[in-house]
Amino acid sequence: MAETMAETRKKGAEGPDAGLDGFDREQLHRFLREMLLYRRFEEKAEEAYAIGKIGGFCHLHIGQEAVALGFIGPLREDDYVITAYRDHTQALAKGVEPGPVLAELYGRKDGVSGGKGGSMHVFDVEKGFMGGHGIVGAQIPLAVGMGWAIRYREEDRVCVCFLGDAAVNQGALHESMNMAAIWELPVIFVVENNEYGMGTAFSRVSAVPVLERGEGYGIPTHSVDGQNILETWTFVEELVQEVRDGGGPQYVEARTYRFKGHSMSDPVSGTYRSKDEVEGKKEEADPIALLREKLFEAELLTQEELEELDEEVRAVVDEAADFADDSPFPEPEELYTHVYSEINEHGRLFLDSRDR
Amino acid sequence: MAETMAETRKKGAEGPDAGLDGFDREQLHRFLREMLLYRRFEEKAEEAYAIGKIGGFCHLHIGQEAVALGFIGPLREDDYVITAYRDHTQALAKGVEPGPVLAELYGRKDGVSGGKGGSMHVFDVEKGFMGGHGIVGAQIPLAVGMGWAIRYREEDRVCVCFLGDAAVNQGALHESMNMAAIWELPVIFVVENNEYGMGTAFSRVSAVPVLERGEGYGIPTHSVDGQNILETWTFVEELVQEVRDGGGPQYVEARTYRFKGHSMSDPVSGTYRSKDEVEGKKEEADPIALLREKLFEAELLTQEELEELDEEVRAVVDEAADFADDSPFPEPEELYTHVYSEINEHGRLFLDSRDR
Amino acid sequence: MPVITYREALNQALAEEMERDDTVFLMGEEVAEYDGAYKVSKGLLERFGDRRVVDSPISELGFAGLGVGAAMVGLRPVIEFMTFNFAFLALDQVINSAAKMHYMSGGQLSLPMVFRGPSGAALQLSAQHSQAAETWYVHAPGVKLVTPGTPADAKGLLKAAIRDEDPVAFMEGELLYNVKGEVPDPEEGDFVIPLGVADVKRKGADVSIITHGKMVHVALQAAGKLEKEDVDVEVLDLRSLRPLDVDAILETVRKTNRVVYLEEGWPYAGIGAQIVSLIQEEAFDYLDAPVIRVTQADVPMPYAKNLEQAAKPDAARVIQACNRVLYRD
Amino acid sequence: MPVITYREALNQALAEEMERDDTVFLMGEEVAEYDGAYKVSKGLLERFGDRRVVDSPISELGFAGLGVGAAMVGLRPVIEFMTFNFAFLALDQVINSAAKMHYMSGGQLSLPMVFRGPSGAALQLSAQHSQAAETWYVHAPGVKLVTPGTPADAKGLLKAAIRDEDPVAFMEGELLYNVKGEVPDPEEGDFVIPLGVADVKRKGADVSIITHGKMVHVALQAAGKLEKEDVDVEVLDLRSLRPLDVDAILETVRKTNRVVYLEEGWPYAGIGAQIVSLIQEEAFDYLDAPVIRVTQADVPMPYAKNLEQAAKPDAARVIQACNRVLYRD
Ligand SMILES: Cc1ncc(C[n+]2csc(CCOP(=O)(O)OP(=O)(O)O)c2C)c(N)n1
Ligand SMILES: Cc1ncc(C[n+]2csc(CCOP(=O)(O)OP(=O)(O)O)c2C)c(N)n1
Ligand SMILES: [Mg+2]
Ligand SMILES: [Mg+2]
Repeated sequence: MAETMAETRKKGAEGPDAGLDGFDREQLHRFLREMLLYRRFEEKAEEAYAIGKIGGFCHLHIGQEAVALGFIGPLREDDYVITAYRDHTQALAKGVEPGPVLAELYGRKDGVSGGKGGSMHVFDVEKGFMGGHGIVGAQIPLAVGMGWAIRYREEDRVCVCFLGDAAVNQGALHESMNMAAIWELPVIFVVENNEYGMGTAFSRVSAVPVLERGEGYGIPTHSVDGQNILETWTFVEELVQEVRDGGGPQYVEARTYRFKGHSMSDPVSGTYRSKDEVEGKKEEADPIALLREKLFEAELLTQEELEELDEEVRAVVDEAADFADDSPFPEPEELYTHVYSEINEHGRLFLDSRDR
Repeated sequence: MAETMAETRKKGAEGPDAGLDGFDREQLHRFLREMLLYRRFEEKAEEAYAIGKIGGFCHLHIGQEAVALGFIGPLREDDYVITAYRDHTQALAKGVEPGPVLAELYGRKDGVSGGKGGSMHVFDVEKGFMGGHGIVGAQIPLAVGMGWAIRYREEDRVCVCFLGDAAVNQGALHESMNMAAIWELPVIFVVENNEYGMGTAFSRVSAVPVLERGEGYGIPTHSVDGQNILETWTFVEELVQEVRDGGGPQYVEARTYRFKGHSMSDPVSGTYRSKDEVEGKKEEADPIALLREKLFEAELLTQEELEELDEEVRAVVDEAADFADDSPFPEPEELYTHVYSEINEHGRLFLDSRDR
Repeated sequence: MPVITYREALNQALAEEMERDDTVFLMGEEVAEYDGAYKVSKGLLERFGDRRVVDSPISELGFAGLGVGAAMVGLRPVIEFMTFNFAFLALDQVINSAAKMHYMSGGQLSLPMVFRGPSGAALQLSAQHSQAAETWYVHAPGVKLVTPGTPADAKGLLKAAIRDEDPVAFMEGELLYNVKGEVPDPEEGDFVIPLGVADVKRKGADVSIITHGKMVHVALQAAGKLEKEDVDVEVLDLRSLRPLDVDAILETVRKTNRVVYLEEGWPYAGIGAQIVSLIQEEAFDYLDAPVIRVTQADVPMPYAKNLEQAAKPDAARVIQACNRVLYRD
Repeated sequence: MPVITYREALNQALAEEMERDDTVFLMGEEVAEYDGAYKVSKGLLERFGDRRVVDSPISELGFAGLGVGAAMVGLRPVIEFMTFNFAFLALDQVINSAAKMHYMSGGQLSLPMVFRGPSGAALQLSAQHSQAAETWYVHAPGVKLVTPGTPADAKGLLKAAIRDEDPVAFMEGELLYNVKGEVPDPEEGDFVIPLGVADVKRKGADVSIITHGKMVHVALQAAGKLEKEDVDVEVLDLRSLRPLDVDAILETVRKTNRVVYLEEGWPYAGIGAQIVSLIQEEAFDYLDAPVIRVTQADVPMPYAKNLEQAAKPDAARVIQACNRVLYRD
């Protein structure tokens, strides 16, 4: 999915029929459809969580869909994406099938990670989606390692590493930016600045804005409106090409906003941000609504088409839900599989003296 | 020692009799004497190490004396200084007695740390010398903690935190700079840039110079010639006052050079830096020689006076050596003291089932 | 006695100690404006202000080190880790700074501070968020380790930990915060439980289950079921792992001669390994059967509900173990 | 057989594996231009170039994580920690990333990599530089742990560790690098020692000293002295702690019925605790005496020469322990 999107853009198209900002009608509809899919998927997850089909922590990406689509859509399938625990829609954007992602959230056998990872640990190595990491900032050195491997093998892939605004305060970013800079690795550090880390406004834990925090490493820094898919996509498309061509590491702030609570167990608003603030953002900065209105205005979308698209993605999500529901729980034996890739011929690896 | 130096500067003095750069003769002689003391002390340590009186790692500060004097001399006794393992001369600069410092290097009972810390862990809390830390970068968050305590108690102390150029690449600096910035703590981060971390040139492990690495936190950055004691002292004197008055954290690069090997077990030069480079630096950038020549030129020092000063400090060092030699090894019981400050009334704290 | 939750007990302990001593402050992620990720610090910001209840950036290594530095100059920091799973990032400051500075400085510096937060598994939090951290904090000397399993113990021990002159790792549990229990009324005076005193949570004669932390409840559950089979189980809660109440351990061994060690964490070099090793060193002749350990399966914690249940130690496994040491199987 | 040093043996192993497999690279502080802080990588930069022998910044968390990331996409990193004392800073990437990703990804990702460097004490390096790190790496499942004590074991096991599909922590020792021993000539073919196989370093009938790493030499020293007193000591070197050669352990226990566990590190939740606990669980009836552990004193390592000597386990203490399990005292 992702890579076709990356390819089909008709650069040539111009004039009134060209569409918008150099994107043709088909592409624009695909953008809308993708973001609607992410939105409906997360709503389904929310629903499933409420009735206990999903357990543990579950972090929704609602409100940040354009960041997932804009930074991942332009990539090739063989490019790498790595992120934190807020990983569902980014997985979808990288082309991971909705069914296996939802099945993972349900902790089922057919989940992408066999039900062992759960919501925070979605992995699909085939698709270049390298997870799903739960320790804030821990994915950053991993991304540098993938960038290192790309350079080591002289490939032209890129690695996109997502991190939250609060993760900027982890030493891991500092060490990673420096290593990426000295070895000129093809890594794009994307700070998804949704203004809060859980319940803490970034402005309370940093003396300077996110963008400025990227200075001091010799890495170019950029900031983009992460709620505007067209701006984001265009920017990323060019940036990725630059990195592919040996441009070295990049640091990008994607300005966005989280419409839901930090995780399913957290309130949408509270002491740390007002209901009005959230409602206001939903009003003015919903990436889907923004694109929709643009398309209406430019008469590139009709109400019927919109409803059709929505029907389509709802069908996809319902199918995914059925897939997840139909998938059994992992076999009990799975408890001891995948702890090690190699069970050595000699000696004992498991010391719990349980029978298995 | 340190604090008197900080106090006695005669700001008033002007004109030809005033001395140099606003320092009077007495003060200039004291500077020379101090740095000579550091030099002779380290030479004694080198000598003692060669004959096995000092064991383990021993990192000499020879060549960097002006940084110790320039950044610590202007402090008050109740200000805090914390540093890494290259800590002997900085301890002396903070007013720690040479005898107990050398006794610590010898691992004797009368060492400042009771012989338990050794060369890398010189502590003298009375004098505000907070150690001597062996994990590269680990002293940085500790300095921020002291800065936090100063603010917490609304005191007007400052905390000077030394780190090496290579320590700049530790995540601890990143997290510490950010915390110091958001809470406006009275901490001065001093990067002693001697150009190498062990055998690695800074330029090989950072894409940008030391000074630039301080950017991105909202903390003022400065660079000073750490081989020029007069420039350094003047700069620090003003900076400390500024911080005392609520100026918040500062990041300072002190440009310097290490004349000896990284530690006693490392070569002075080798694959990582040429003999010529080292010899050249000794020629042109010896902080003691630089001051000496200035004073000769300005006729503020005679050969006799110089020899007198040197005699004086050699005597001090010999005395220190006698003190260390005369000090016994710690009592065997000391093995189990100071593991805990509080031996709880109940339960076992030591699980080695040895008799003690 | 008033019945309150483990969470409220911790909150009381923090409030009382902060009230008593101005050098005590609380720092951690979300502890102030958010009242704590698990609401342990509810209301403390309002009561003590942002000088003493402080939201930190997500910089575990940094703010743990900040706490150590503040303790070096006489403050009494309480550093909250949102969970100990995240504290691997801070371990260097715990092991290399906090645990060693008193010794390295020849006793010049004391570090009266507490590192606290939940440890171990909750429900379906998966591999990175479900680790019992005891071993990493107890192996190196210099730090003390406390693991309360009940509201009363949580309050009494946290107050003792805050007053202790040494760094104390204080491990709680997400699944414990809502547990209710009797805790002496603050009006009746200062309630402090000294470190190093184990507690017999249930008297018994046939077999001893020795445990700590949240597993106390699993042990009592198992004991209850075994009682129906006329097996009289003693449950010894160590409460504090360093200092360790060796006398209480030996006493219950001498009494029942049969022991099961129950812990939430992994077996290899776990707390149980230490206790078993200690028992056989010091009470070898009193053992009528080898001590059996019940632990988490020796695998990372899986997310899937059924696998997670299978991975965790439970009453059934404890009962099985008791039967084995009683040769009832 | 040629006699070479432990250092040369490691160097051979690295060179041979890098020669054999282009995906193997070495990264760490000072490993390239400086030939390694302890010269283990001498000549490798010259031979393999700076693509495969890489000086890292002092960023333990960062370059350990870089190694994990590179392994995620198929390279076989050998990450050198100048010493494991500095790796507390990197432990999060070892425990939360390396040890868990194969599991969390449902087996999609393998992490064939090695974390290596010296562990434990050398001479007068003081508290922060003298820690045996085994427990911190073996407690959580997902990582394997190897601790060679001789040149041959160092070479054969490092080659096996590099070829293993899982993350392996490989612990050496400053005091071992100059130790000499016979190592098969490279010309005679590939010398690999599989993980999980313990080695009887000395056959004996009266008492077993089980140990690992550099303590092997202390054990042999003690055995030599005891021989003069007609005590026939068996020395079992575990060599690899995970996988653990339980059969070999039980065999020596059944043979001598008396065991001393000797380790360099601390006692609380140490390797010895695990082994003792395992022995009594699986060979209880074969023990004629409780197993005694000889460890470092339960204190941070002091700098002073006399105190350091007293803190370390030595032949005298081992002999004393052997006498005790033999009831000879
Ligand atoms: C090292 C670590 N510390 C704390 C946590 C708990 N935690 C999970 S998410 C989070 C906030 C992160 O915020 P941000 O980086 O801005 O990402 P966002 O949730 O906004 O997407 C915290 C504190 C963690 N998982 N890891
Ligand atoms: C965390 C950590 N990593 C590695 C080491 C080993 N080591 C000790 S000093 C040093 C070089 C530090 O260089 P720099 O920070 O520039 O200080 P300098 O020695 O030049 O004063 C290294 C790598 C250590 N002590 N701690
Ligand atoms: Mg955020
Ligand atoms: Mg340097």
